[in-house]
Amino acid sequence: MKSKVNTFTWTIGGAAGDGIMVTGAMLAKYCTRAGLWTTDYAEYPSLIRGGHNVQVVQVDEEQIFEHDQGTEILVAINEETVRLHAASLSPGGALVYDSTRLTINPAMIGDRTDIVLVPVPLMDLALKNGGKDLMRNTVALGATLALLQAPRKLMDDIFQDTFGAKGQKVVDINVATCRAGYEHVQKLVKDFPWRIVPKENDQRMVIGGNDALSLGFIHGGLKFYAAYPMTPASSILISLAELAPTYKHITKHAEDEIAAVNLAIGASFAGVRAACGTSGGGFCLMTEGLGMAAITETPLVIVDAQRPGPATGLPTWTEQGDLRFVMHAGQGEFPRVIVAPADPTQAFQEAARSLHIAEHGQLPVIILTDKYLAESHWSTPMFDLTKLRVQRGGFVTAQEHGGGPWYQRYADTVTGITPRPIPGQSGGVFIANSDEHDAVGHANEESDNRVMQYRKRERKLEAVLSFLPPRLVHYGPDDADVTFVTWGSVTQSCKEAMRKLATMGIRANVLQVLYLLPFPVAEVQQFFRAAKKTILVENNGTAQLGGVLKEYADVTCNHQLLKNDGRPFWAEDIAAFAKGHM
Amino acid sequence: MKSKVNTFTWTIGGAAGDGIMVTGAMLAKYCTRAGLWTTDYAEYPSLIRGGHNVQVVQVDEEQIFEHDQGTEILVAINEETVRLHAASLSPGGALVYDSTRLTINPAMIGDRTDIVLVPVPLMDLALKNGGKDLMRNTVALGATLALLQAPRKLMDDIFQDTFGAKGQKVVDINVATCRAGYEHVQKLVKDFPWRIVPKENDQRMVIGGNDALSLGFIHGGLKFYAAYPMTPASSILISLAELAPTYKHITKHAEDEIAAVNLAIGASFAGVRAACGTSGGGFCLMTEGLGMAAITETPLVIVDAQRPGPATGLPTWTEQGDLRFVMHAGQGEFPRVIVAPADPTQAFQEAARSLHIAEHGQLPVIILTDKYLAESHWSTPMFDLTKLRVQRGGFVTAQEHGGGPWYQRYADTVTGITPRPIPGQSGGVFIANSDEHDAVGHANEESDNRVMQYRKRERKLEAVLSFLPPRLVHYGPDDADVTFVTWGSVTQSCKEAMRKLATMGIRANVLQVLYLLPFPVAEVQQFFRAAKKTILVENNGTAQLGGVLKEYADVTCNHQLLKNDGRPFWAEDIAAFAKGHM
Amino acid sequence: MQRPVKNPDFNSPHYPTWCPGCGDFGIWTALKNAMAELGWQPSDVLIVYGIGCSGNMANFVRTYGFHGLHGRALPVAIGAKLANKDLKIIVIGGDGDGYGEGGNHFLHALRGNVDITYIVHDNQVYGLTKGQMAPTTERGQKTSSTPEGVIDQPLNPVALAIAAGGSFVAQGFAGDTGQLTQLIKAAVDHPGFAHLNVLQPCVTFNQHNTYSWFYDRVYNLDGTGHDFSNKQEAFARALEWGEKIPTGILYREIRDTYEQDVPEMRTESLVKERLDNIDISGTLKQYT
Amino acid sequence: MQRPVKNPDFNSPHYPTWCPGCGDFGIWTALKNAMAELGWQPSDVLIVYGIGCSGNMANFVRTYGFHGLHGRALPVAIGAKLANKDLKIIVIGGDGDGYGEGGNHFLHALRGNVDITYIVHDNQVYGLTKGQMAPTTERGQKTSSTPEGVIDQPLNPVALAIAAGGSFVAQGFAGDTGQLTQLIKAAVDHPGFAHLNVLQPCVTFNQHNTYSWFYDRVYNLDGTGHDFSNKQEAFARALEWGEKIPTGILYREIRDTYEQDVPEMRTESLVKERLDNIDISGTLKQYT
Ligand SMILES: Cc1ncc(C[n+]2csc(CCOP(=O)(O)OP(=O)(O)O)c2C)c(N)n1
Ligand SMILES: Cc1ncc(C[n+]2csc(CCOP(=O)(O)OP(=O)(O)O)c2C)c(N)n1
Ligand code: SF4
Ligand code: SF4
Ligand SMILES: [Mg+2]
Ligand SMILES: [Mg+2]
Repeated sequence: MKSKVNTFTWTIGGAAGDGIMVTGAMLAKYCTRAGLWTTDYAEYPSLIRGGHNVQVVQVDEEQIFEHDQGTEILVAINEETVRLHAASLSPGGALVYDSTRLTINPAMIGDRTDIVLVPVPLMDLALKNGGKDLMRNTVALGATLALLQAPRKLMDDIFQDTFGAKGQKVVDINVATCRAGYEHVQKLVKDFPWRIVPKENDQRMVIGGNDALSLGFIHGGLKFYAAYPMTPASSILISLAELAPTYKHITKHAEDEIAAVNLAIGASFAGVRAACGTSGGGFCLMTEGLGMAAITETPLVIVDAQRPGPATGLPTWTEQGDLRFVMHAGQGEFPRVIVAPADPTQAFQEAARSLHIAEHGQLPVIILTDKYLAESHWSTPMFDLTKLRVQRGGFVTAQEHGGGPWYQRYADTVTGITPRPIPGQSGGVFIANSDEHDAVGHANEESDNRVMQYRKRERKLEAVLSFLPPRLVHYGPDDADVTFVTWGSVTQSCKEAMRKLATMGIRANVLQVLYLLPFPVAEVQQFFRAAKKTILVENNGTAQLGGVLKEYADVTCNHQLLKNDGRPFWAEDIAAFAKGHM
Repeated sequence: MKSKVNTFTWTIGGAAGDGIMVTGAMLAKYCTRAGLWTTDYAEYPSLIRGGHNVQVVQVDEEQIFEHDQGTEILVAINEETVRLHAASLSPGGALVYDSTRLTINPAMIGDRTDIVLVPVPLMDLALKNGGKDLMRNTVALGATLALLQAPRKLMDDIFQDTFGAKGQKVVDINVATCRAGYEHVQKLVKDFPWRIVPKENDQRMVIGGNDALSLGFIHGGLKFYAAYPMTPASSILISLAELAPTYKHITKHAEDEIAAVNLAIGASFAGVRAACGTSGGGFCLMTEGLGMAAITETPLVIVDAQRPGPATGLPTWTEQGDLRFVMHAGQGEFPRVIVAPADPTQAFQEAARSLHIAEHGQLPVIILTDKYLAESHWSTPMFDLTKLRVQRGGFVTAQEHGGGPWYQRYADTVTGITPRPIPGQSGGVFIANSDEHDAVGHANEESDNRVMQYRKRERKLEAVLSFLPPRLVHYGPDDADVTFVTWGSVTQSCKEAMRKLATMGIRANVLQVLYLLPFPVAEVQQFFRAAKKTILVENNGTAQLGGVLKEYADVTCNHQLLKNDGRPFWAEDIAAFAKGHM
Repeated sequence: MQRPVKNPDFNSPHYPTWCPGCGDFGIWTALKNAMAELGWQPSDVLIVYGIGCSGNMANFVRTYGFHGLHGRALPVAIGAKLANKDLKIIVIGGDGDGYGEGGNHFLHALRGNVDITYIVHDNQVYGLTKGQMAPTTERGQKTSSTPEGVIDQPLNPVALAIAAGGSFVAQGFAGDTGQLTQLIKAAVDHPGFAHLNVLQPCVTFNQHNTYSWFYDRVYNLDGTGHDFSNKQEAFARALEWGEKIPTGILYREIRDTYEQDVPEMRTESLVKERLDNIDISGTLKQYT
Repeated sequence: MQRPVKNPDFNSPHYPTWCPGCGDFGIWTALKNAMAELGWQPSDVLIVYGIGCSGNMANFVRTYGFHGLHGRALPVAIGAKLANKDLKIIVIGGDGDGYGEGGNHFLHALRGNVDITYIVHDNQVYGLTKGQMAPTTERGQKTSSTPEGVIDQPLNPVALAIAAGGSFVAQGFAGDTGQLTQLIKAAVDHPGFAHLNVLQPCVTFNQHNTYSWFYDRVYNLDGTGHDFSNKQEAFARALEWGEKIPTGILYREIRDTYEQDVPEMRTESLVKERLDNIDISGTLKQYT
């Protein structure tokens, strides 16, 4: 049984175009400023209008990783929300609905009598208080805070910080519409059992995977980002474009993904840190470029924000279906690094680090995320900006460069890494060649040269190890009875399941494979030797990590739990599965 | 020690543009008509002119699979050939060279005295007998036949059959230039130990992988082929284009590979058997289309003729670097069939079959070849045209179709395969949708529907098993002391190695994984249980099949022999490796 | 004999999910009207759709349909036409879809002249992905992917189509479904590749090129004495964008369709070919 | 001060492997001449090459080079220019490479107007892959991929470039290295994207568009009174192909380059930016 102070789930539903997403973000910010932890998640179809949108915000005093299936407050902007989600209300929970547009009858709520109906004329109050129709969401926010008996002042500060730049008028309208909802509900409901009691705490952010990743890129010295919009990667382009004037980098919305990857390679070749990003469909078009980055030894970072495939698939949903694809994408054989962050902090750190790895290792790095991580948000401790500061590397100085005529840019070296001049730098020149080439880059088809160059490239994977953090991340107690083995955003669900199991008295822990390539064979084997019972959890249908574990480390998990319907896991389901297999 | 009758290696070398390839083809045809077995192999750089080209023809009384390292006759059109290849001449072998252009000094041939120098004024004789300069190759052919004391008449017949359509004049010039070379050498060398003694035998062809594959497509009912030229796949497009008027299919040289795959999908959707082909770089651009064929359940065959990567790599050389790539190409998870023929007969059969599998299984089939198979030729028994004749399937008849308004083209079925109407057919309509969809093809994002459609697609892989031949092919004795485990064209090298080991008294056999997906797990495991010692042989650097064997079947070979310098294996090296590990 | 069809016969059970007021509604209406006026049955026609708000029309029209990849509708349609030349084929795409991601196919389809109709919803923005720059977005416009304003000069689809060898190039406006219906019919009737660029207000993400913006500018070429057989004149008209924007047929040229010039397509459709009597033994002989 | 450079200073140790008589030799010569006349040092310039006989030039010229993927030279070059606007960048490609595989990049580069020079070896055939149809191959030509003759209407690169918004569109001929040298210099001097289509005889695979075929047809626009600032006139000239084929500058328009309009590029090149003082704490605050 949940505590009723500072622990609840809040859900809002409406049509696409109703603008509900912003509301959840505001509530999450509120709770985070109130010293609590939040996570939120949104579902929406690949339509601009008409489809059903829903957003869930989970709040807790402890750090949480995933939202629950049930909800304590449901805000219904339209009737469909009531029909679809009323059943998920906890006993005693509240249904806040727009009484300007809706009348609730018992059938709509499955004849439930154990919930509180909270009619609020959302639209009326919005319009009356100077807002446009989308401001009904702000009324709902006020209503929510009133239910939770939470101080309004904290919200007003947020309005000030968020809209201050747009002028006092905008702030005032927000404050007024929020207050209208607040006061309306204060009169209506007095003793709602769930409450917010603000706490003192360290400053935290509410941030999503894509924004964290974008900021990681900037912190890591990104100067060039090329992309073609594709859900769920689009917002990286958009955030970076917005921040371009501040941090003086360039974003380029390219004509297609082929251009995007080649643009990034060109910029990187010219000497800046560069990346590109897309989802699986666009990644298909980048695979040839990936190989070119490898053979020309040009640093490159590619983000693949996964969504369910094949083809257009389920554009606005989540899946981990591309692991094997990105591991093997591109003709021929060449080294690459693959990292799959699980949460905003990792997204930030690994994005920053990816630029370092790519530049120093002169090879492609792929950051594998998914819609769940990309577009959900979590209360997150402030990023440590003293870490992962830019250190350039892999360049030849003007002195070392030599007068030419040629520079041996692809000469063999112990590490496989050969320093490169910036094109335009006075001295010997070289050719970056997508053909197999000799030391200065001229096409060369000799057997010995080919083998040398292949080995030089492969060898860099060892050198790169020194730039990597531990490739496995463990969460929870060492001596657990059950271990969840997973990767990417599913780690969040597993961590939440671990929390849930702890309350049932089951000791669980989580093993996240953070770096998929170079695969941490020895570390995995060591971990598996110690683990009592392992459960593989993946958001796909074919257990791709499972196959990799077998192929590389010769280990197999005792059980596996897969899901590939476009939805992230429910921590409850993972916990129940584990319990059922104890 | 080789027998000297009907067993020899012949090598010719010249610059790109010297037109040497045709000569080897003629010699192979000659020997095959003479009742012998041949195989030939060519090396040439990615240049139109100037680079060094070499072609080897191997001849034997028994069926052979690969050429040897040494040669008995070397025809040198230019000096570079002498410098590069004289060392490979067997003691007693002959160096035929163009005395119009070359003078041989001892240094050029490494001071060898154990070889016969055969100066022939190739160019002079060509011009004198009415030919242009490229006809010097025909003079060389005559010289070769004279050395081997082989009847000229058989060659004259070949000229007649090959050039008859171009007019008697062309035939006559060929006959005359060939005779000139013949008579010149007849006077010069009398007792060359290697000889051709024609035998009676079944009719055989000399055919390469690409031509065999193209003919398999035609036999299998191909009506549409789209491609963008890329070595070593280009000649499929060219052969099919040449044969279009005869067999009434269409070939389309598309603007790029993305167009090629989408054109093939469109044609297939419209109801004809369709394919496209490329090498790895172009395959990159087809990967998104691959997934679309899968989700729309449109039959599709793609040929990936591998060459060494990454990127442009070594365009005219050979490698097996794309196995894992084609296994996992495309975002998301979907079923596909992958077949890797080893020789022209398999290329023919599996090309024909691929169209059957794709059409009946309504899924994509990938044919994985490589430059060695695609562009080398082997004496090959006549294809059995009574087998693999077209049987259409997977369509709904006009009666079954129903009047509409909608046809449930994606309704779930036991096998996962749902019959489809040809668009334009009167009756209920449907949408082929790259979005996840419901039974009539409308976009559908529901969880249950997604899972149902995913499973329906995956289930087809089981249904498809009934269309497949045995997925493993064994060669040699059952109770061998050593087994080569391999795939694709390397099978040829392994078979040749097996022949060589037999002469050393070592019993070897070969296991070819013909179908890589669906992977024959049980068959592989059974085979490995019986095998004494296994050696994995792959033409790549990372043992990709080895990884697949481990992942899918949990088996590991005792040893592995890899090569990735762009050259095919030498059977001698494989045999020696095996011997060294006995 | 099948009964005559009307616009609603082409409706699917799903009512469009476009934003109220979206120009896509006008194109949807005109398309169905045109098909009805042409007397087509739903099963006579294949519509190939790209990915975008435009392509979402796949769910709202009842005919055979193929909802392909973003940017790749054209080659699917061309492949289908080459396989079955008797099939009526229309392609629906977006400006991002067709001129951005799919620009290369557009370029080459114009030269190829396969007999299909290509209707592009030119809303000068990426609708479905929520408002990024499209190839036709005007310079200086602020979009989510170009918050500091678009730098590239906009692509002029009709001028490009004329220069690239298009045999039928027309422009319609989603706000004039009457004219648009007639243009679709003319495009369909044209023997060869017909390109119809439709000016389509996106009420959600393009606040610049609105209905009223267009109403102030569009004029019908029909009646102006425009000679659409004159390439120079057509090009001059095509360049008009600003005060005046032409609609109607800009350029038309009757030349062989691709199908007419493929020897293998001269007789019946490939899809009707028998496959049970193939005999390659003649070709095999050449290898002996 | 560096010493003055001459054509041979741009030679690599590898002498070209093109077929004797190939038009690529003329372009190679003109390119080196132009760079020498411009006073460039080999290390001042980046040449980005596509894949083809044309792109093989990567092995024969001494400057910084990037030999990219088939069809993808342009985006690499544009990326490099945006990263380092001080770098002089020339792109060398083939007609298959640039107008076929890479057509979409060409289309959008013209609009974007990044300040680079694009030289296309237009030999109307695929040379390196041995003689298949190119987008510029004339109708009816028999090539290995079209043994029954090309059906598609050939692409007219210069007409297309003008229509797509190119700010500098010129045509040269590999048989006139003098003029070609001057055209390359003019293209390089043009502020913005300069497109130079070079008519290039392929002596091995194109027996139709030979040197003499061109000598009979090409004429220099310079001196004809052609007004290259007039788009209509330029378009009319661009369409000429047959009896007369124009060489010289067809169209030129001075407008902002892409670089000039990117606020982040107004000061120094990105590649010169310091990276050790990045501080995102201000942005982080907005998330609290
Ligand atoms: C390969 C690929 N890249 C990107 C996307 C994402 N995407 C879907 S629709 C769209 C753009 C839509 O714009 P437009 O084509 O103009 O159509 P509209 O929505 O405006 O009608 C994009 C970028 C995709 N589905 N596939
Ligand atoms: C993705 C990809 N597709 C195809 C090829 C094969 N290929 C190499 S060069 C070439 C065409 C060359 O023609 P063009 O660009 O006109 O150059 P040219 O040789 O005539 O100078 C092709 C198709 C490739 N390297 N990569
Ligand atoms: S976003 Fe624009 S194009 Fe898309 S449905 Fe809405 S108004 Fe129409
Ligand atoms: S094939 Fe043609 S383009 Fe290539 S080098 Fe020879 S002549 Fe030149
Ligand atoms: Mg659009
Ligand atoms: Mg060319």
